[in-house]
Amino acid sequence: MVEIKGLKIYYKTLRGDAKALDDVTFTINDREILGIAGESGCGKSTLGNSLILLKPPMKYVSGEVRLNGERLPIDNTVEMRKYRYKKIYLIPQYAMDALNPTRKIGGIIKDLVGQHRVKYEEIEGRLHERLRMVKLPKDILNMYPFELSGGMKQRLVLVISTLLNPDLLIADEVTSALDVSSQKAVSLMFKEFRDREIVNSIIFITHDIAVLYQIADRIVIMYAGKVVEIGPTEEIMANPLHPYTKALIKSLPNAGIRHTKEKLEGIPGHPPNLINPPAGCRFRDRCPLADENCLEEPPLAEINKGQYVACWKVKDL
Amino acid sequence: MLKYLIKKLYIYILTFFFAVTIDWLIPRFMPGDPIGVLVSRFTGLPESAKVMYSYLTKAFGLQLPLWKQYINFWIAIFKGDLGISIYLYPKPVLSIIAQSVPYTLIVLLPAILLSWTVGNYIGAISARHKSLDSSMLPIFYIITSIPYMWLGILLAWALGIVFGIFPIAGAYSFSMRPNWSWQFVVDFLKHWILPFLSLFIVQIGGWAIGMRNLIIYELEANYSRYLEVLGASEGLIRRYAFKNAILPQITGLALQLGTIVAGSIATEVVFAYPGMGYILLQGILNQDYFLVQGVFLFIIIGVLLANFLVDILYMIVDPRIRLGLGGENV
Amino acid sequence: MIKAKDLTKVFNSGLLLSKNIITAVDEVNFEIGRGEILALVGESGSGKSTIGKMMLKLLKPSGGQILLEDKDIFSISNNKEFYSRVQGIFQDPYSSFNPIFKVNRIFKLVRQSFKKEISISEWNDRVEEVLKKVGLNAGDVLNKYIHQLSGGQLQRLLIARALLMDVEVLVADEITSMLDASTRVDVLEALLSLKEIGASILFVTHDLSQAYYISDKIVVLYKGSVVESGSIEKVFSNPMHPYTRMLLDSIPQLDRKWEEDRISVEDFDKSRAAWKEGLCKYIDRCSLADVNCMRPKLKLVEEDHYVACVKI
Amino acid sequence: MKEFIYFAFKNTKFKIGLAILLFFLILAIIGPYVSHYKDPLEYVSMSNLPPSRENWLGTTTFGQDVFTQFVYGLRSTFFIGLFGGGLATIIGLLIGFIAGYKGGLLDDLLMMLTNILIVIPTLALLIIIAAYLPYRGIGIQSVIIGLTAWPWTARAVRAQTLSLRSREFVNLAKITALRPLKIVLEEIAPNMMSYVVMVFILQFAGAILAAVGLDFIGLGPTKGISLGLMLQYSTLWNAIQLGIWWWFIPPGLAITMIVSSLYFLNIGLDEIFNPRLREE
Repeated sequence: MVEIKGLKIYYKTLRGDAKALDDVTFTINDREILGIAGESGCGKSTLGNSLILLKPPMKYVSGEVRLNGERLPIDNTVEMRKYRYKKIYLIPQYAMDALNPTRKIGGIIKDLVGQHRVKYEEIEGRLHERLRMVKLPKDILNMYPFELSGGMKQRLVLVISTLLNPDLLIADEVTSALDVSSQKAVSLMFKEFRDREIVNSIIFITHDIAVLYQIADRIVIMYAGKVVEIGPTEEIMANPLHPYTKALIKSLPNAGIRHTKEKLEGIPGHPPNLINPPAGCRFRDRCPLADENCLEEPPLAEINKGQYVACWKVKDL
Repeated sequence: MLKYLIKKLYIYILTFFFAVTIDWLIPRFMPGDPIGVLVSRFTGLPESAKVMYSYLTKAFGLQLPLWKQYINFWIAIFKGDLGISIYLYPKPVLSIIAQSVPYTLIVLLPAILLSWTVGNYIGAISARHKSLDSSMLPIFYIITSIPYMWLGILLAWALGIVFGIFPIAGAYSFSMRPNWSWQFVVDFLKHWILPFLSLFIVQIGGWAIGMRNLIIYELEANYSRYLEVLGASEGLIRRYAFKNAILPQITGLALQLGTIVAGSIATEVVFAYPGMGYILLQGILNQDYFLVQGVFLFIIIGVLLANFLVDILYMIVDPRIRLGLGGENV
Repeated sequence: MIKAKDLTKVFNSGLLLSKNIITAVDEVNFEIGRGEILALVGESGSGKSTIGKMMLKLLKPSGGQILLEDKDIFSISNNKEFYSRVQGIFQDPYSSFNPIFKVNRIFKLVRQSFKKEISISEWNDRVEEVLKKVGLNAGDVLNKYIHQLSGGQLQRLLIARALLMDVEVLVADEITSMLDASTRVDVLEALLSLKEIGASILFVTHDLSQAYYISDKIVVLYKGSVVESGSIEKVFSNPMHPYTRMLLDSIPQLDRKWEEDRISVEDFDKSRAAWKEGLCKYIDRCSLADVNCMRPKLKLVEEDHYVACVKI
Repeated sequence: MKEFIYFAFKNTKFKIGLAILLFFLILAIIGPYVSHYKDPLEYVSMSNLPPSRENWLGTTTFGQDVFTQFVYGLRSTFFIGLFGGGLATIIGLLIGFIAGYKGGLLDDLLMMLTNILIVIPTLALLIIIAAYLPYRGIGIQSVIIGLTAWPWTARAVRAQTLSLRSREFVNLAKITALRPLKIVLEEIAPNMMSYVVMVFILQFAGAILAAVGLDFIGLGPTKGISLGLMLQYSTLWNAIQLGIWWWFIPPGLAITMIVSSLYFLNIGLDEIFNPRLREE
């Protein structure tokens, strides 16, 4: 169970601080896959990375993160080391070259595990079993990373990252660089790892809502550093509440639409500059329903059971 | 893997061929009559100049057609007959050079290997944190900008003359005859220390800068960040980065050999150390063309051999090459 | 109207001494009529971008031909004439503009190369008009540097450029893969406006949903060869080739969930062993495959629908 | 350009480098007018005099004024750096551009030539060429240095051109039917301007060091004076043993300061042009 309260992380840039993550609050329950979706620049990757490795140019401002009730010292990188790879894991976007090219895969795993005073023999059995699960041959251990294809590396990183059965696994844009077939294979493997209780809860970050529809239990929609809507996957897809979520879903051709039959609509304009974001609701100047009371920041209110939305207009619908 | 070796060998043979051709070409196509220029500088009597003139034309075989000369030239090289030295008449050039090569190697090899290891180590340390880096980097840059011979002069003057600790000329004091007695060895080392020191210090800067930049590049690579995210210690990450950063430094060693050898020539001249450089200086000062030509060939062969050895070492160390998959980035 | 006839491209990655040949494109045939969009679909390494580059004469084919109105494009020596009729848009918008100039330089260059006869003022009006067509207004786009604009705006500028030249053929090489979902739609709409003026468009993509949304015909590529092609309605409604079927299954739909059993992942061992001459390239991942799956030829299975598989 | 100036004067390494370089440049220009004597080789007073009001840097064993030799030597050093370095940069640029842009067999051949010239120690090559030139002035010395120092530039420029050539805007230029020469000059070259300047600075420093190397082993200019020649004469005539430090310290120090100022300029420029580094 992970609680995030009022988390604020800014990016130091030459022209001032970009408010990448501005007062984000939500919880991740046990044995749950929470999807985080949003366009580029909405702060989802900042959220993912800050929970595990908060390094410059990221700057911790405020907020609290609790893992099973225990406060995580995310602002103190040294302190956090105790939690990394034991409690919290990250599967990075750059999984393709996440492994040291000049060292055998078995050697890398031995070093990594050794860092946490776990002897290789102890987890060897589990390692072989996990490799079989992701359809990777055992003799991959004495091969070098550069000999593997993209899809295989992705699955290998999944195995390595989850070797010590983490509490919270953060997957940051894991599928975006993959081909369609391996995208499906890898996404379903995440689900299998959660079902087999190898991993407790997963934060799955991606810009592709369709993938979240397939594997996530609940979805958090983010826009310009703020959470605009949270809800169970079925609910969000069936009747999205926030205008941004509606527009986002309407712009996806994934439900087999032809331009002859039904026109897709994009969202005019582009996300605001996060160095000095507009006051009130940040979707204001792109939102069809915006009016003057949108100048005031809408709180994230719970409309019906488990569904939160940050928009004044939703109550009237 | 074999493909990599063949390709390398292919280039070295071509380079050797190219170098020897230049060596043959220059005297024959330079403006003016090479023999005339040589003889005119020879301060002997007029008749001896004529004798020299006929001897040299025969030695050069200038009367033969060009391509014949070219082939003779190659045959001579393989037979090891590099002609007779004018400066140390009638000693053959080959024996003079053979005598001087050990002296050069005694100074050059330890200087290169030690400065390479120490330079890389210091470079790795200086990349550790910002404060150390910003203070040590300017020093490295100043060291690399010092011309090879000037550092030798400074050391000779400071340690040799002002403090008088070390002798500054020759390989051993004149009163000694080379033998394995303890006394001779100590004397030899005292003469050896200054040329070695100057060559050693002047190269450290280059390696340190190279390693510092490479380590910072590796530390920013994705695999380092991934290790950090998996809670690996600072030590492990830096060990991986160092192992990957050292590889290009090996190829760097091969590429830098040419400049280092050139530097050692100047250093030997400062300390009158009887290596190839000193011989070369005498050859130039006395217009002893055959000697200069011979030293040039030896330097080329030495550098090519060293390059090839370094390439083999690189192939063994870098798995990407050994398994023939990665493109070599030399 | 543009046609590819037994188009082949072979890359030699070995150096002077050793030769190892990679067949990136292997005897591909397709045809795009006027005002028609053909989707060239395949995973990375299927050769779809190579075909795109060959159509723009940026790469010379090793075999076969590309015919523009039945004339081999490599026989048209005058570049100005060829490029006034055939144009292209590339994947990375930020890399398609020279960073040190303002974005409207691309329009100036087009006028200098192709439409010298039009006066500057008239040309600016035309620029303004096409920008409106692609949903951009000149005010906030012209006289800007590329880092001041979004990926979607940059791609639409390039489409406007093609509209300005009223091209006959446009190669759109993965133009939406770097864009967010919302701006992607505007780019697809802008592409449709090009279709209305009668251009033949080759839409190269790995995203089948986008292909289904805007194209009329589809060609599915696997390791350089065509496995299935034909009208998009027919291929999507009743896919025959196992690879196409697997691709369609993998699309994360918004209305139905993935079937969990049919995870077809490149089987590590077989792929290395099976790579022998003459066998079907899809043998290492194909569920129907057996030893004598010889190299298939495209054959008509129904009107306007071809499949290359021995089993069907 | 305005932004460049702003960042340039915030970068300490750039400022230090520029200051040292300008100091020696001004010294080289006004030196000969300020010094009491006009001809650096002329006998002026007693030999081996230490620095005094009369001879600011003392005199040599031949009674020549060291300060006059020093400033004339500075001039020839800058001359060689400029022309030798310049020539090497130009040749390197040409070969790098052609190899990088054209690719294919031409690229392989040019790279073969470059690899050969990199392996051969340039000084050995210079020795052979210089040893056989009857008359050696600074001009000829710059030419032979320029002709042998270009391989490093060629490799660097080729890598840069290759990376730029693969950028889509070059393809866009090609399909706008621009002629190859126009593409190289208008699309690729401007993007490399900052890179070319940095490469020239390194060649400038390399040429100075090569010239000093040549002068020191007796292959320097047969007429006139250079800092390398000063070092050679001082060593040849046992200035070290006699402790005449004012004869060999200033030339060596000047070369070291000039070359390190060039290196500082180079790192400074690299930080200015490379936005990522600017962030710190």
